[in-house]
Amino acid sequence: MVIRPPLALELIGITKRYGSFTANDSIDVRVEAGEVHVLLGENGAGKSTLLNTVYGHQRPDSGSILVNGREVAFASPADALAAGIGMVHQHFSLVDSFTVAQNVVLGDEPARGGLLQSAAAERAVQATADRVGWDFDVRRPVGELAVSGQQRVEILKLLHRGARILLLDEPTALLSPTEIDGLLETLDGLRASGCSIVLVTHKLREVTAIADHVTVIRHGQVRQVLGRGEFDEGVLAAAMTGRDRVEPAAVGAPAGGAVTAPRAVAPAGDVLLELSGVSARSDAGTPALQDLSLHVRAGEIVGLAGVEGNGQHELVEAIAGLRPVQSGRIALGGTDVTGWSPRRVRATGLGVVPADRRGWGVVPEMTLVENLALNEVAAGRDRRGGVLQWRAMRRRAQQLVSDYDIRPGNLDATAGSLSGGNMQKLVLARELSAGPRVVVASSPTWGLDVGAVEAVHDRIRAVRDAGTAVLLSSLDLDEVLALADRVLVIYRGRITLDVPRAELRDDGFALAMIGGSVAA
Amino acid sequence: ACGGSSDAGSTGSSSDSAASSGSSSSGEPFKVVVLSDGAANDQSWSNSVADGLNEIDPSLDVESDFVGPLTTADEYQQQGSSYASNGFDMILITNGGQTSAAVQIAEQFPDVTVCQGPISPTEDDLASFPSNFCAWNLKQQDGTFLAGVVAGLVTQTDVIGSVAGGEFPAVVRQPEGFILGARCVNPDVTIDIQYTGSFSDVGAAQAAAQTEIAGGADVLLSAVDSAVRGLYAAAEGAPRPTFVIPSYFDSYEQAPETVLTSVLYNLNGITADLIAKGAQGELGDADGGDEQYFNYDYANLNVGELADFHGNAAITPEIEAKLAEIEGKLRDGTITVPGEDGADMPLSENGAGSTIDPASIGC
Amino acid sequence: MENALRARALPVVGSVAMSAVLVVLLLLASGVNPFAAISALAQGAVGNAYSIGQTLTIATVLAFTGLAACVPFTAKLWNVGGEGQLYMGAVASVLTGLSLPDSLPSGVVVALAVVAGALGGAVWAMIPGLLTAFVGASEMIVSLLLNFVAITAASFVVTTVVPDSSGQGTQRLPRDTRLETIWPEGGVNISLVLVVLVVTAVAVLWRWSRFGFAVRAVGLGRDSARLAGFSTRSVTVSTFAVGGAAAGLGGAALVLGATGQLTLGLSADYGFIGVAVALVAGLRPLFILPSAVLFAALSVGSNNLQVAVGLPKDLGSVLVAVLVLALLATHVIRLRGRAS
Amino acid sequence: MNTVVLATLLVIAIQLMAPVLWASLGEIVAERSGVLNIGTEGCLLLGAWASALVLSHGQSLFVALVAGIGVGVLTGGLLAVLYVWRRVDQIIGGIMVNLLALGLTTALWTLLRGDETSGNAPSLPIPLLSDIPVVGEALFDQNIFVYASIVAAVALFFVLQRTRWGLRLRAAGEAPAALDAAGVSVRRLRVSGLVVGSALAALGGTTLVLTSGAGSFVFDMSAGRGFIALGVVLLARWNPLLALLITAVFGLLQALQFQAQSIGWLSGVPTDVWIAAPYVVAIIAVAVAHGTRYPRAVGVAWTGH
Ligand SMILES: Nc1ncnc2c1ncn2[C@@H]1O[C@H](COP(=O)(O)OP(=O)(O)OP(=O)(O)O)[C@@H](O)[C@H]1O
Ligand SMILES: Nc1ncnc2c1ncn2[C@@H]1O[C@H](COP(=O)(O)OP(=O)(O)OP(=O)(O)O)[C@@H](O)[C@H]1O
Ligand SMILES: [Mg+2]
Ligand SMILES: [Mg+2]
Repeated sequence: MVIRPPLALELIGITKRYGSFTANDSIDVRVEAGEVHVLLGENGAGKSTLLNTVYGHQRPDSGSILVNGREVAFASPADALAAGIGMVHQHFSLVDSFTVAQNVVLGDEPARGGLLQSAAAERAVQATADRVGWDFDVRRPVGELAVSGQQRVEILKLLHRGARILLLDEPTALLSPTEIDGLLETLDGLRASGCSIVLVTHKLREVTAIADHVTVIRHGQVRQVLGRGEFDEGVLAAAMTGRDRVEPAAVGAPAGGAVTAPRAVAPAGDVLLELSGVSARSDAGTPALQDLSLHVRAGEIVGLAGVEGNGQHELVEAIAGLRPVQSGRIALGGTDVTGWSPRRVRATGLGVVPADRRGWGVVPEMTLVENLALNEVAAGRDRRGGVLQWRAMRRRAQQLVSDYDIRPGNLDATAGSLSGGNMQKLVLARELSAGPRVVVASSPTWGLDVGAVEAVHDRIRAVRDAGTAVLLSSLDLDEVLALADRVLVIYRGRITLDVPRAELRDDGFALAMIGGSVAA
Repeated sequence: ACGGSSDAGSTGSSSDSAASSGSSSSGEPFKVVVLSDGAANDQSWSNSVADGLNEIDPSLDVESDFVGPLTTADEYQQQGSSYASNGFDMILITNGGQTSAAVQIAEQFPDVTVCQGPISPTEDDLASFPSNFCAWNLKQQDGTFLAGVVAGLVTQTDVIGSVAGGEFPAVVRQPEGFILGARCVNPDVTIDIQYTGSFSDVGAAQAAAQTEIAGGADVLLSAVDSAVRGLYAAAEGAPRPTFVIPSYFDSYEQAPETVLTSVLYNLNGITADLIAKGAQGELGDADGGDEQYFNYDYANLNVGELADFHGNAAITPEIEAKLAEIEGKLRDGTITVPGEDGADMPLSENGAGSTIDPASIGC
Repeated sequence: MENALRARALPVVGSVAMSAVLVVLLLLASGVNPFAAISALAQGAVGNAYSIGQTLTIATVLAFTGLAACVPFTAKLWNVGGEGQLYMGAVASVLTGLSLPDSLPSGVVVALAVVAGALGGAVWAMIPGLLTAFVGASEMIVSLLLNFVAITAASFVVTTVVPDSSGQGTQRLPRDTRLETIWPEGGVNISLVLVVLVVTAVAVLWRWSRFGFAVRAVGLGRDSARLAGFSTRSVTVSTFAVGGAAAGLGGAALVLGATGQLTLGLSADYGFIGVAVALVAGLRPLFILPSAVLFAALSVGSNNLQVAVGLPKDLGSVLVAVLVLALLATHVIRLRGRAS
Repeated sequence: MNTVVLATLLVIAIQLMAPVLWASLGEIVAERSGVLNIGTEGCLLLGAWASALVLSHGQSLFVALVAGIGVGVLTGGLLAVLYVWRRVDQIIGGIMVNLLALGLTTALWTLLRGDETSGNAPSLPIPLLSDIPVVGEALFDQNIFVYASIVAAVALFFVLQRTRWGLRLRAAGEAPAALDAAGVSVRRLRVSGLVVGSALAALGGTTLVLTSGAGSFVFDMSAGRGFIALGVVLLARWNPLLALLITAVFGLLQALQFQAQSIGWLSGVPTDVWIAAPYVVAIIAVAVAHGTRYPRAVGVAWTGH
């Protein structure tokens, strides 16, 4: 009989309830030492909840956690860290104004009598970075680093604290393809050095690339546990959604792979959205858009690819009239709308699907009726003699809820109570139903699961086919490739690549996104 | 040290203690409440008023209560009506700014006597007051005039100062009387008057006093009520011996080194007198008396008497003699300190005390 | 509606009970019979026609200042300058009343003075409104600091511009140019009717107008509302203007009421208590009326504490504060959409 | 302007600065930890009350100091219960705490005061330096509490930058989630921020009593200093040294008021204009400094540990 080493982390029967809703329902997970263990599941399946429970953010209602074979109970992240478990959250937890070194040592600062030993801290952090082979200026404020750099700081924090079990919640969501590859390499290295990694991701390509084991969770329960060799993308997608088999193509395949073909004939519609020589500043006052020009024609989806933070936000805001433009011209349907208020810009027929649906798309504490009427009321419609026409608003809301299959369709429930996918459907319903001439959509499927992604993509294609000009900005390359008729790359506030989808070459594309010179 | 100490009272009810209707015929005590703008132990205006409650002739069988600090008109109204509804017979308000509130209470409770002051009502005002209302005033300038006499004699620099809170007649008359008194005995004296806008901001009072001291002032009159503490603080840190003259209450104990004397306006005497009048049914024309306005001054009720010097070395026998002489002249009318209204130069006008010729008032 | 009322009212009652327990303990600790104190409080607030009248008079002012807080709060803007806006309304109102020619009918004078009060408060509130909307200043700090400026300005008007003989109040408006008394006990005047109308008007606006929708949308989801086409600038300026106008009306109600003058200490922190009124009302306009009555009763009633049980009347504001803090701490009153 | 006037102006400015500076330092600590403490005015008043109360019962300066700090700590504890544990909205909570402090101090001073009297805390002329003309007296012959406030400003700057607690405090205000993930209790940090902050603000009250109040309490003696401090902190961008500078400027502005009343050509300006001046200047400065953003988490209750 072979004596196996104890599991690095074993979760037995973890149950976590929020009120009457069970987010984790008796979940078992077995993470071996030195493996990458992926947790896979739809939105709201309960993955983050599980990790947060393990990390001591909250206590499970029942179940036990074993670390290296010994049962533990964490009252706070401090306990988890002490037991060698570290976690990187979906949203970074860094202090932007602190240096890399300060961020890394926070919570375990070298100090003498309460006095910080800054030099010692910097040396120690540098040493840890060297050990992993990362090149860091540890005195640099973290706020100045790129997203991938910040991600590394997050991991560095854990390694510095001696964590041997890393919990990573969707670490690749904000990274460019090249950066993702870099991260996977890093994880591979960590695995080789004996660390155990629990990884949450929605991107099946990453799972097949690195996972040793996959635990599939649905509705808070473990549905399947698969070992290397037992899964490919199709199997995983099926396990996740509970359907028989999902074509990976629908999810988005690797660049250059088989995708739903863009329309064969390039549309020859009028130019409905045109930016010429637009420059704008970021909130921090730095140049965000620099002499940027682009156009979108009727019946065309233009995909805007780029790494987070290259001006996508500012671009959408500039088009919507939310951000002052310093120079250049923005035209919608041939009308110069530069410097117009959002209300006037909207009135020319602009629909916007923002990346942050909770913060920018819906008013979470207003009802479905109110949210669906938001644009109309803002435009000054939906009222007669100054009096809001609630009955008409309600009727239309009812119609949209059934058209877009928003569930649960209780018109008086708040938008905030909807799940992510349904919230996005609500935004789409509002923005697309008014028959816009131009739609600007940013990462419309960010954080959504496979099923929801499909629904959103179908809607976007449908308006395109109806003759709307669509500008689709997405961090997810696969999404751009799946939808776009023409692809642009934005880098440091400029368009650095502009090619029809069919002519796209994979290498130049990826290179353009990180600022390489391009020969398309 | 004030008058009004009297014969041992019989505890029985006095037949005429009924200024108001209702509860009084059957040996009920005469109930009076004082509403004031400071606490009963503020060692200042309100303290002095509250002390008056202990000086009421015991034979009158008066039961009294005191409420303070009250600031807004609503508070006076609410307190007043609260007491009035609880069977009190008289409400005495010792805040000059609350005439409207007082008149309102008087109108609401015609059976209750309401007295309010210090105010100097016009003839029209008096005609418009309800019959159960009485107004009172005290001639503060008599007191600050005497303080000025002392200051004019004590000052080594011929500069004196005064720190005041709000800039309205009841306050303005104080420093103006002060400088007039000083000029009465010392023609070379000049004054620096500072208004801080607050009766509670000790920091501002101190800063104002320091400014005056830096300008040479060595005797300071306080017209800032409780913020007088700031004046002590400033005088304690002064480069030369500097004295403060607080008001209303013998404040020697508060700062023995710096308090020269205190101007006592005999508020206790006024309080006791008004209440006694009330208890004897002499207030308000409805009850037989026809007086509605009582103006207290040095001649009629020792208003403005100075507190004991507590052996302060700066007060020489000559100074005491001179002071006594002026007091005599005030009492017999040889000297008349101007009032607040009048054709010539009311003393509640900025600068009046420095421009009126002392000889013209009998100095 | 009925359900909403019940859902709202029940916990309030519960927490009032809880803070009552707290207060009872406090009273016991200071050696006072709590029942005597509480009955004194109740007596003082509603014990007779006169005190009921006073409670209603103060409630009128508090409802106005409550509205002054509530309207901008709904857009998640902190107007803590109700006190100053009240004073500026009072100043404008009194100056207008005094300066209009005698030849005008008194009704017209009163109406113009009331309008001037609203305008005075609104203009004053526009300072933080505009600075926030166009310069990005902190509306909370600006409105807070402006209270002191307003009170000083009012004191200037009292002592220097139109002083009466005491110099501690302005000249008095003639009786026929004050607000009409509708209930002589406690001097309840027509401003009570006015405040009910104004509160109702705001409630109607909230539900039935684009403005109300915009204010709620901006308050509950600023960025989403902006993207949808609502202007946060105009919401900022207009909510401050409306709130300031309400506070200004409160000032007008005070000076055009029984006394007919502006005095140095016009407001007993009504502007600040208005914040509590708005909160206890859960930022729902109609609930402001009962909430204002509650606080008015506490403040008027506490005046009875000294005469009845010998407690300093300043404990009244302690009582108000303890009650509100208890309500907040037990999460009975909760601000919607405050997490960001 | 002659040198006497100038010297007086400086002396007064610095002495008016001290209480506001204490309050500002307290506010800096609270806000750095992520809590907006509108209740500073109340802390100031309570500190003044406690110190004066024990002095009026014949206690020593030291006891008065301890009482001031002690009441500050208690108030901080109360605020911590409200803001950190019960997650009460900070603006409303602060307004209520101010109301509470005003009522409580007024009522309890009347009820509890003793009748001993005392004076200011002593001044401390620093040898040689205090003999420098004009600035010598202003800077080197002041009340010990004035020096203490200046020392405290410098010390706080150092503490925030160089100590473990300072680092964590700043993290609690900027990115509490980061602190939490690092295993440090955000709640505990904020509690410490409120307690220390309230104690510093209360010391402002003690200072007022012992530099200007001749050892006694006066109803509402804080006179809005706590509110000015809120503006100061914003202008100083949470930097104690800048707060020192700005409160000195405010002190100077206020001091000018009294010179103006003495100086002939300015005496025509109504006093009220001078009284309002510091507030107007603060408002203008706050408006002009619009780029200033609060530490990111200020005003947002922490729901985790
Ligand atoms: N914070 C919350 N409090 C209470 N209930 C919630 C909360 N968040 C979500 N829910 C409810 O829990 C249910 C599940 O939400 P979840 O986000 O898991 O949906 P989902 O299955 O991921 O759907 P989708 O694929 O559309 O995102 C929903 O009905 C939602 O209304
Ligand atoms: N604090 C909470 N209160 C109530 N419900 C919650 C809470 N946190 C999470 N939930 C609900 O629990 C469910 C599981 O959420 P969780 O965040 O774990 O999902 P997830 O698998 O991480 O989803 P995603 O892929 O979208 O990140 C969801 O329905 C969510 O709405
Ligand atoms: Mg979801
Ligand atoms: Mg998750």
